[in-house]
Order: sequence, then structure tokens, then C-alpha cells
Amino acid sequence: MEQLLEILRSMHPDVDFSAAMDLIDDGILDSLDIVTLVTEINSVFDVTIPAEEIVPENFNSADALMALINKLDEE
Amino acid sequence: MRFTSYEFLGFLVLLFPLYYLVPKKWQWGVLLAASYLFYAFAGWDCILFILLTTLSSYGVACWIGWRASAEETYLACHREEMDKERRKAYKAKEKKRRFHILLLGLVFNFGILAVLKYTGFAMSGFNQILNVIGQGTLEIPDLLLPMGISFYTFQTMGYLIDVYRAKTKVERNPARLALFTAFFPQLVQGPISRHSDLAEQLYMPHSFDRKEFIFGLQRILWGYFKKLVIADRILIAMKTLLADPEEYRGGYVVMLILLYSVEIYADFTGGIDITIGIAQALGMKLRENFNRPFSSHSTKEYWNRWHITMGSWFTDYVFYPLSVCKPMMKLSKWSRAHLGNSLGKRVPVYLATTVTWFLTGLWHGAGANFIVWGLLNCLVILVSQELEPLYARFRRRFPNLSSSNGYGKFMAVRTFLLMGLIRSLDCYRNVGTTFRLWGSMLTVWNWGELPKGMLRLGLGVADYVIILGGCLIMASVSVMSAKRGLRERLYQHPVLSWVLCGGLLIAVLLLGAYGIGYDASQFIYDQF
Amino acid sequence: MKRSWMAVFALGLAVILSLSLFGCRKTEDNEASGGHFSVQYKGVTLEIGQPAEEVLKALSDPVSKKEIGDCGGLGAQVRYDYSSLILYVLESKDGAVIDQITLTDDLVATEKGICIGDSQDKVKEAYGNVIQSDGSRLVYTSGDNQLIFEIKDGKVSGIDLMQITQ
Amino acid sequence: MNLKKRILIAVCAILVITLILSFLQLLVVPKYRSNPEGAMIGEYYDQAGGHDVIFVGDCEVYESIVPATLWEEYGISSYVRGSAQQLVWQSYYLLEETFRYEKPRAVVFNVLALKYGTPQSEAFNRMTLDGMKWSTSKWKAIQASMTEEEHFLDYVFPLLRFHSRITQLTAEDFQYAFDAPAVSQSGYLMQTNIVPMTEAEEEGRTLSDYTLPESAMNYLEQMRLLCEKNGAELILMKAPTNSWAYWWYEEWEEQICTYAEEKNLSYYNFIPLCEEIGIDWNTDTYDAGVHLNVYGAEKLSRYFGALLQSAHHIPDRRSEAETSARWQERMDAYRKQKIQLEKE
Repeated sequence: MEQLLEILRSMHPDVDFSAAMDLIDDGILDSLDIVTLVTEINSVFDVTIPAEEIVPENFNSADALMALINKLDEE
Repeated sequence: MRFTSYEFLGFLVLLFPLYYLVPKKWQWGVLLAASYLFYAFAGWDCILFILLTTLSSYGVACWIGWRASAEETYLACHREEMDKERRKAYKAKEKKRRFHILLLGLVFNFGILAVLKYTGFAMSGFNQILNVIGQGTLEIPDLLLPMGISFYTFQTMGYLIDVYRAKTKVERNPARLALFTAFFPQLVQGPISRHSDLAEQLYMPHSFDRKEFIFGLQRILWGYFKKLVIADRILIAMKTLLADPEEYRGGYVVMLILLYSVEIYADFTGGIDITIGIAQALGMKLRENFNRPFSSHSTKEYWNRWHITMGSWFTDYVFYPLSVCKPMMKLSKWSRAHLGNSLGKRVPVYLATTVTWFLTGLWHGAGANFIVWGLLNCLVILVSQELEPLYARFRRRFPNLSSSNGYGKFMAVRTFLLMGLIRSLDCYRNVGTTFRLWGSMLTVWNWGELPKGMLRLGLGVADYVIILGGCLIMASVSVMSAKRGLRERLYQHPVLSWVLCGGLLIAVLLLGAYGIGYDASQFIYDQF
Repeated sequence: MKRSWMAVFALGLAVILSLSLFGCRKTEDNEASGGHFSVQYKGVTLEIGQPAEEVLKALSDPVSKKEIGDCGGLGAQVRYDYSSLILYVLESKDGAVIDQITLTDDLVATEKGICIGDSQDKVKEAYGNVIQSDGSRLVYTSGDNQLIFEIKDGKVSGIDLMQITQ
Repeated sequence: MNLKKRILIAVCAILVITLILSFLQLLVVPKYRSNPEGAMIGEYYDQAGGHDVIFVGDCEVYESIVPATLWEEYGISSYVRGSAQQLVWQSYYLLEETFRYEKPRAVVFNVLALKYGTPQSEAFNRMTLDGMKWSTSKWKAIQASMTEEEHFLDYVFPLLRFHSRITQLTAEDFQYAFDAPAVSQSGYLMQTNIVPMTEAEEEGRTLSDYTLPESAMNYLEQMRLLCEKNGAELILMKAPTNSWAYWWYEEWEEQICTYAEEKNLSYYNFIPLCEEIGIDWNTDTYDAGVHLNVYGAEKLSRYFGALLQSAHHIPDRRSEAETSARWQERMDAYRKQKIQLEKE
């Protein structure tokens, strides 16, 4: 989880990701950030997030992201 | 049949009562018939292509749906003897096969679009190469371009991809899918709806709701006001300016940029208001295609507020798949290894953005200027992405200035002008001329003769006053409706709403640029 | 794996090719064989439907000019007599357009070099087999223009270039 | 805010909006003061009835026939329903409408309009048709005259056509919005100035086709049958003009003569009769030979009146009190306008 927060912070240092609950809906993360995030996660956590998983529900908070990563990991 | 023709108004006047009188279960049938009648006005032979697209996507969607259910039943009944590994391999194989079926549908339909819309462009490009090596030229066939082909093709392909991603259920009834593809209000210029949003609404019976119906009519009237009174009036001056770009240089180019920004806003949002208004009068909710675009502070934000459904289509179906597909993953690993982490991280994103914007430009029109328009937008977005840390430091150093209202206004004006500049590529349709004229804005200084010159473009002082008044009305409506729906508030005061609507109706009939004096032009986006 | 990729693309290409061949072309308007008719006079090419302003400026001033307004005062027919041709111009609120050209002597020729006095056969040889020949005239059409040769005992006695009126 | 109140407000609002729109329509519709040719058709209705001869046709008719002279010299009560470039089907439908108001003994039609077989110009259509009162005849006339760019709705609601004039309104538009004085004398448009015809006559230009359009001749035939049905005698005439722009070709003359003989109608071509009528192209034309001015028109009317009385037995009604009282007014108006115009 810590690694994920660290990646997020490197993109937007002034945002408190641990608490934020709607990163997409509030427009904090836009399409460019999402893609950078996905490529980072794929390389760091060695999973491949398919395009259909890139939906607001999965990216709105760090926890949701972590849940997605774990799901992809043990599938 | 254009939105601004008597035939279309007659068509609506007949459709609405019929739609609400016919038994509920036949309502969607009436819509389907109306949509194909509307389409037939554009030409019988175009119907062939929209049918081709509808049937092909119906077939492909059913095939994918059938494969998916076959996979589930197979997995269900062989659950015990298949361990995790074999089940994973089987699922991957099935997904690959479904992907091929999807690819078949995409290639076929995008093939139609490419052949009908871009052969001319491709061949003229090819001819240029031939001329260079002196081999003479190919004869370019003048192919028929069915109305709204770009819009309905994208909408059905979105449906196919959603079916492949199991985001929406497969439509078993071809007639229902035909209605989804050819729903007449959005045929002309979108919005590009998603099957999961629109499908249910289309087939659900709708009982007459007086409030929704009145809101719909009000929005249609508002669309016609923007379109006929403002957009088509400006078009008169623009036609003169564009007829002879060499003569109207310097200050005129600036005027053209300003006029075109207002004209395209009024024309496009007007058309979309008519579309959404018709849908609302029929009891349906279409996605908003604009969200006060001229108040955006950056180009990125602008493209989240202008032609939203197109932007989200390209993001969901081109940008994301492109940036997470296997070759891109390999590329990002390679670039991370060789170019170091910070640069390597950017390569896949920038490549995906550039390709997406190239396709967006190409989608807008078969012309080099559209592609350059797309790439310029991409360049601005990527540059501002790069400058992000610089902006962050600036905001930290001057916190009160950067959060002040004035700075916000400055950024909005800057984005408005920048977008206007790039958008003028649409007008001049030739990249060379456009760049030359951009240059002339700085070199040629003819602001002195501008006041007289502008009156020679076919518009009198009264016309410019009407345009200015129109802009003020549009701005104030946009500000008022930002907080809470304007029509909602007006509904409480029927007298006031009748006065305003009556005023709008009189303004449209009296000041509209329509009829024999003017030839009310097509929507700018109409030639898609 | 390879085979299915190839199948998909082959089918796609076949579809595109068939489409482009079948590609429903717009119905080409059947351009008549004759090119556009025109007359060369004092270095200026005169054509029907051409805006009259520049042409009148380019030609030196005419021998005579007669203008007749129409009843409602909405437009006018103007007749410019030059040394070897007459130019009829139609003026209306959206500008002045050349409506008809009548050649009056053999100093001016059509774009295929036919002048007054040439033989009937020379006309047929230049403009191809006769499309319309009613008695003493040879009439050729191209687009919405018409070229009429009056024939008197085997020789061209008058040449007229005009729009086909319904 | 109950429903009944909302509906009441809605009805009132719609009423007010319609009132405003109809007032705006009256405002923007052209008043045709500077070019009176557009205002003449509408003036017939308040003088309708009691005419023995009705003239229909284009500018040649309303510039060469003076009903006042016909009355003064022969007691013939007549009216000219002419308008600018009136096409033959428009004349037919005008006649159809006129027969509903009165039954004249004779109808005179000027044959020049037979050269047009298809709709010509939107502006002339409006000048002829907007003045007509709404009837099936007007509806059919519009259908027959519309060019491609025109819409039937633009005739039903002239505001849709003339709305762009809102930015060019003049005092005239406000002054004559509700009613306007007549511009013509029983359909005759008086022209007093003199512009002599200078050079020798030139021939008209060569035509691609000298046969009169079939559609036009069909309407002429229908006009003949219509007159027969209504007990009126159709007389054909060709007003005297002497200009290359409105040249009367011999081929056309032959076709009209053969048609007239076939249907035994009387046809008077006044061009060769100019000397006999006494028309002098130096004093009797206001535009160098294209149309007659008032002096020429009076001469022609005097000549034609004699013909109408002798050959077509049009009665002399000067003895009838009621008709002559009506005509007395018209004669005063005619003389007053003539004096006034000659002063200008």
C-alpha cells in the first residue's frame, strides 16, 4: 500500500491520497495521470491492468486501487 | 433535412403527438420509423450504409455474446476437473477468440468509414507523391458521404467494444439496435451516446410529462436562437473573409478567430441543445456535450468541457487501450531501461496521447489541416503537462495571486484565444495559408481600416449589435444556469418564463438569419 | 494463432476493396462532349455566365450602350455593341452577368476557330456531328450553354452564344 | 400554481405573442411606395364589381390601357388587373378570382407573357401574389409560380420572408403599416415624364427557340375556356413596344394569329398600328420606347375603346346614374393625379 501511495505522491505532491475518496470525479487525476499511474503500477507490482478496468470506481481512492491490484494479482 | 428547415419543424410537430398517442409498447417503433424517415431525406442510398453498420454490429455483438455464454457454461460444468492453471489458459484463449470477432466488426465498419470518407484524401496525398516522381495522377472518385456516418459508426463501435468488455448486455432485437444507431436527433452531430446509458431509455415506454416536455421545447427554442440569430448571422461575414484570405489579413484574421469562436460555439451548442431538447421532449436524457467550455483555465480542462462525448469516446476506446496494450508495455519497459526512469515513464503516455489526437483530428475531417489541428492540440496539452511543476512552484510562490479571481479570468481568456487560434485551421482548410495568415497577424498592421472594413463583409452595424447582444445573453444564461437549472427556477414563475420564451421566439423569427435573404447554412459539423 | 489473425485481416481488406469498387459514386452529371464555349475578343475570353464587370473594364469602351430596366425596377438588360460583336448583360441585385454574345463580323472566332462565312462542313468537322439541326441552323449544347450557327446557302451567316432558356 | 392558472397564462401569452408577430409582419412587409408595381393587385378589391371589361397581363397592360379614357370617351367601365412580369398562369388565376367578384362581358389579355413557360423570379412572384386575397385561386397561383428557393410557408406568413427588413425600416413602413392610398387609377399606373426614343430600332436578340412554351399556351387555352364558362369574350392584344429588350418576334406573331383563328378569338397587335393610333415615339414614351406614357396610353385607349364598342358591343353606361356616379369619383382622382404628376 505504501508503495502505491508513494507513486501517487510523486505525481501530485500536494494531494493527501490516503484520505481522498474521489480522485477521478473531482478531476484530481485526469486521463494522463491515470495512464502514467497504470504504467507505473504494471511495472512496480508486475500486474497488467486491462483497459476495461480503468473505470472511476477502481481509481477513485487509493484503497480501491489496492483492491484492484490484489484482485489482478491472485487471479 | 437540416434542423433549420421547415420540413424538420413539421416533422417534429407530427412526431410528438404521434409518439405520445400511440400505445406505449409501440413508442420505440415510432421512433425507429421516424429516424429512418429523417435519414431518407438525406438520400435513399445512404440508408444502405447505416443498415450495413447496424446489421454487422448486431451480428458481431450476438456472436461475442454467444461465445461468452458458451465459455461460462463450459466452465460451470467442468469446474471440478479443471485446476486454476488450465482454467486461466482456457479463459485467455476464449478472450482472444472474442477479441478476433470484435476486430472483425471494427475493421468492417471502420473500413466503410475509411473508404467513403478518406479515399479522396488518401488518393490526393498519394497523387502528390506521384506528381513528385512525375507519374501523373489517379482519378479521385467522388464518393457519397452518408449523413452523420462518423457519429453513428463511433456510437455502434462503442457498443461493440462495451459488449466485448461485458459492460453492456447484448441487444437481441436488431430493430432495437437499429434505433440505437439511427436515433434521429443525434444523427446530425452527436452527442455520441453509450449503449448502457441510452438503450434502456429508448425502449422504455414514456408517458407524457408536461414539465419535461416544456423544458424540452424551451431548450429547442434556445438552440434555434443561438443557431439562427447568432451563428448563421456571423457566417455571412465569415464567408466573405474566407472567400479571399489573401485580402483579409492582419487584423481581419484576429476578427475571424473571435467571430469563429463565437460562431462555432453558438452553432454547435445550439445544435446540441436542439438534439437534447428533442430527446427530453420525448422523455429521454442524453449526455451533455458541453459544460461552459470558455470558462476553462487550461487546454486540458477545455477538452473536458467541449464535445465531451467525443473526448470521452476517444479516451475510453483509444487512449486507455492503447496505453495499456502489450506492445506499449514492452515499449515502456524498454524506454525505462534505456532512457532512465523519469523520461522512460513519459514515453508511453506521450505516444498514446499523440496517436489519440492524430485520430481525433482525422475524425474531424479528411484534410491535412484537421490532422495538424489535432496534433497542435496535443502539443499544447503535452507542453502544459511538462510545465506543470513550473506552475506548481509559481502557485506556491504567489498563493494569493494564483488563487485570485483575476488570474482565473486571465487563464480563461488565454485558453479561449489559444483554442481560437488553433481552431482557425478549420476555416482556412489549408495548412500553408493558415500559418501564413497567423504570421500576417503580427506583420500586417491594418487595424485602422478595420471598422470600415468589417462593414463591407455583408453585415451592418445593426447585425454586429445583434451579435453582441446575443453573446451577452448566452454568457448570462451560461452563468445563471451554472448554479441551478435556469428552467427549473423559471418553472416557478410562468409569466416570466412566457415573457422570456416569447421574446426568444420573436427574436428567432425576426432576427434569425434564415430564408431567402440568407441561405441558412448547415451546422459546421454537418458534413460528417 | 497466426492463421486467425490473417483470416480476420484478409476478410476486412476484401470488404474494403469491394466497397471502394462498388462505392456508390455520386451520379456524375453527364458532361456533354463539347468543352466550354467561349469567344476570344481583343485578348479577352468571353463566356456565358461570366461576371461582366472585369470583362467590360478589359474591353475598350463599346460603340454604344443601351440599358432597358425591367418593369419592377429590380434589374436591367444592357446591350453593349462592339465593332465585331454584341454583348448582352443581365443586371440584377446580385451583380451583372454576361447573358448572350452575338458575333456580327468575321474578325472574331469561336474557341474552335469558326467565324462568319466559314462553310457548314468546317463547323461540323470542328464541333462534331450535329446534335441539333433545325433547318437553317446548327445548334450545339454544353452544360447549360448553347452555340448556334445560322446557315445560309452552305455558309455561316450568324453565330450566337447563349444560355439555354427553358 | 394550479393547472388552471397556468393554462390561462399560457393562452394569454400565446395571444399576445401572435398579436406582436402580426404587427411586426405588417411592419416589415414591403409597402411598394417607391416601386408601386408591387401594390396594384391589392387595390382591386375595394373597387370590385360593375366592370364590363377586365384587362390582365404584365407591365405592357397597366402602362397602355387607361380605364378613365375608356369611360370618358365611350362609357366603358373597365379595370386593369396587371402587375410586373405577370406570368400567364398568374393571369389565369387572377381571372378565376375576378369572376367570383363580377361577370365582365370581355377579358383582354396581353400576349407578351406567353414567352415564359416556367417560374421566373421570386421578387416578381411576391409583387403579383402577395396582393391577392387568400382563396383557392391564390393557393394554386402560388403553387404554379414558386421557384425552387421559395417555400409556401413564406407566402402564408410573409414575416418569414421579409423579416430581414427589420433593420432597414423607413418612416413609410410605419405610416402605411395598416392601410395605404391607392397608387393606380383603376389599375393604370400613370407615367407623365417623356424620354423620347433616340436611335433607329434594333432587332431583338436571336433566340435558341422561337416556339412559345407549351405550358404557357395550355394556360392560354384554359383561360379561353374559363372565359367561355363565365360568359366573357376573351380578346388578345399586343401592346405597342419598340425596344430590342421586349422584341415581339414574327414567329410568335404567327403562332398567336394561328391560335386566334383556330379558336376564333379577336387578336389586336398594336405595333403595326402605331401611325394609325397616332403614337409618336418622341413624346409618347417615358423610357425610350419600352412603355407608353400617359399621353400615348390615352391615344391607344381612345383607339381601342372604339374597337371594343363597335366590334365587341361593350355598352356605353354613361347614362346609368349609379355607374357614372362611381366613375365621377374615379375621373376626379385621375385628373387630380395627372395635374399633380405633370407639376413634378
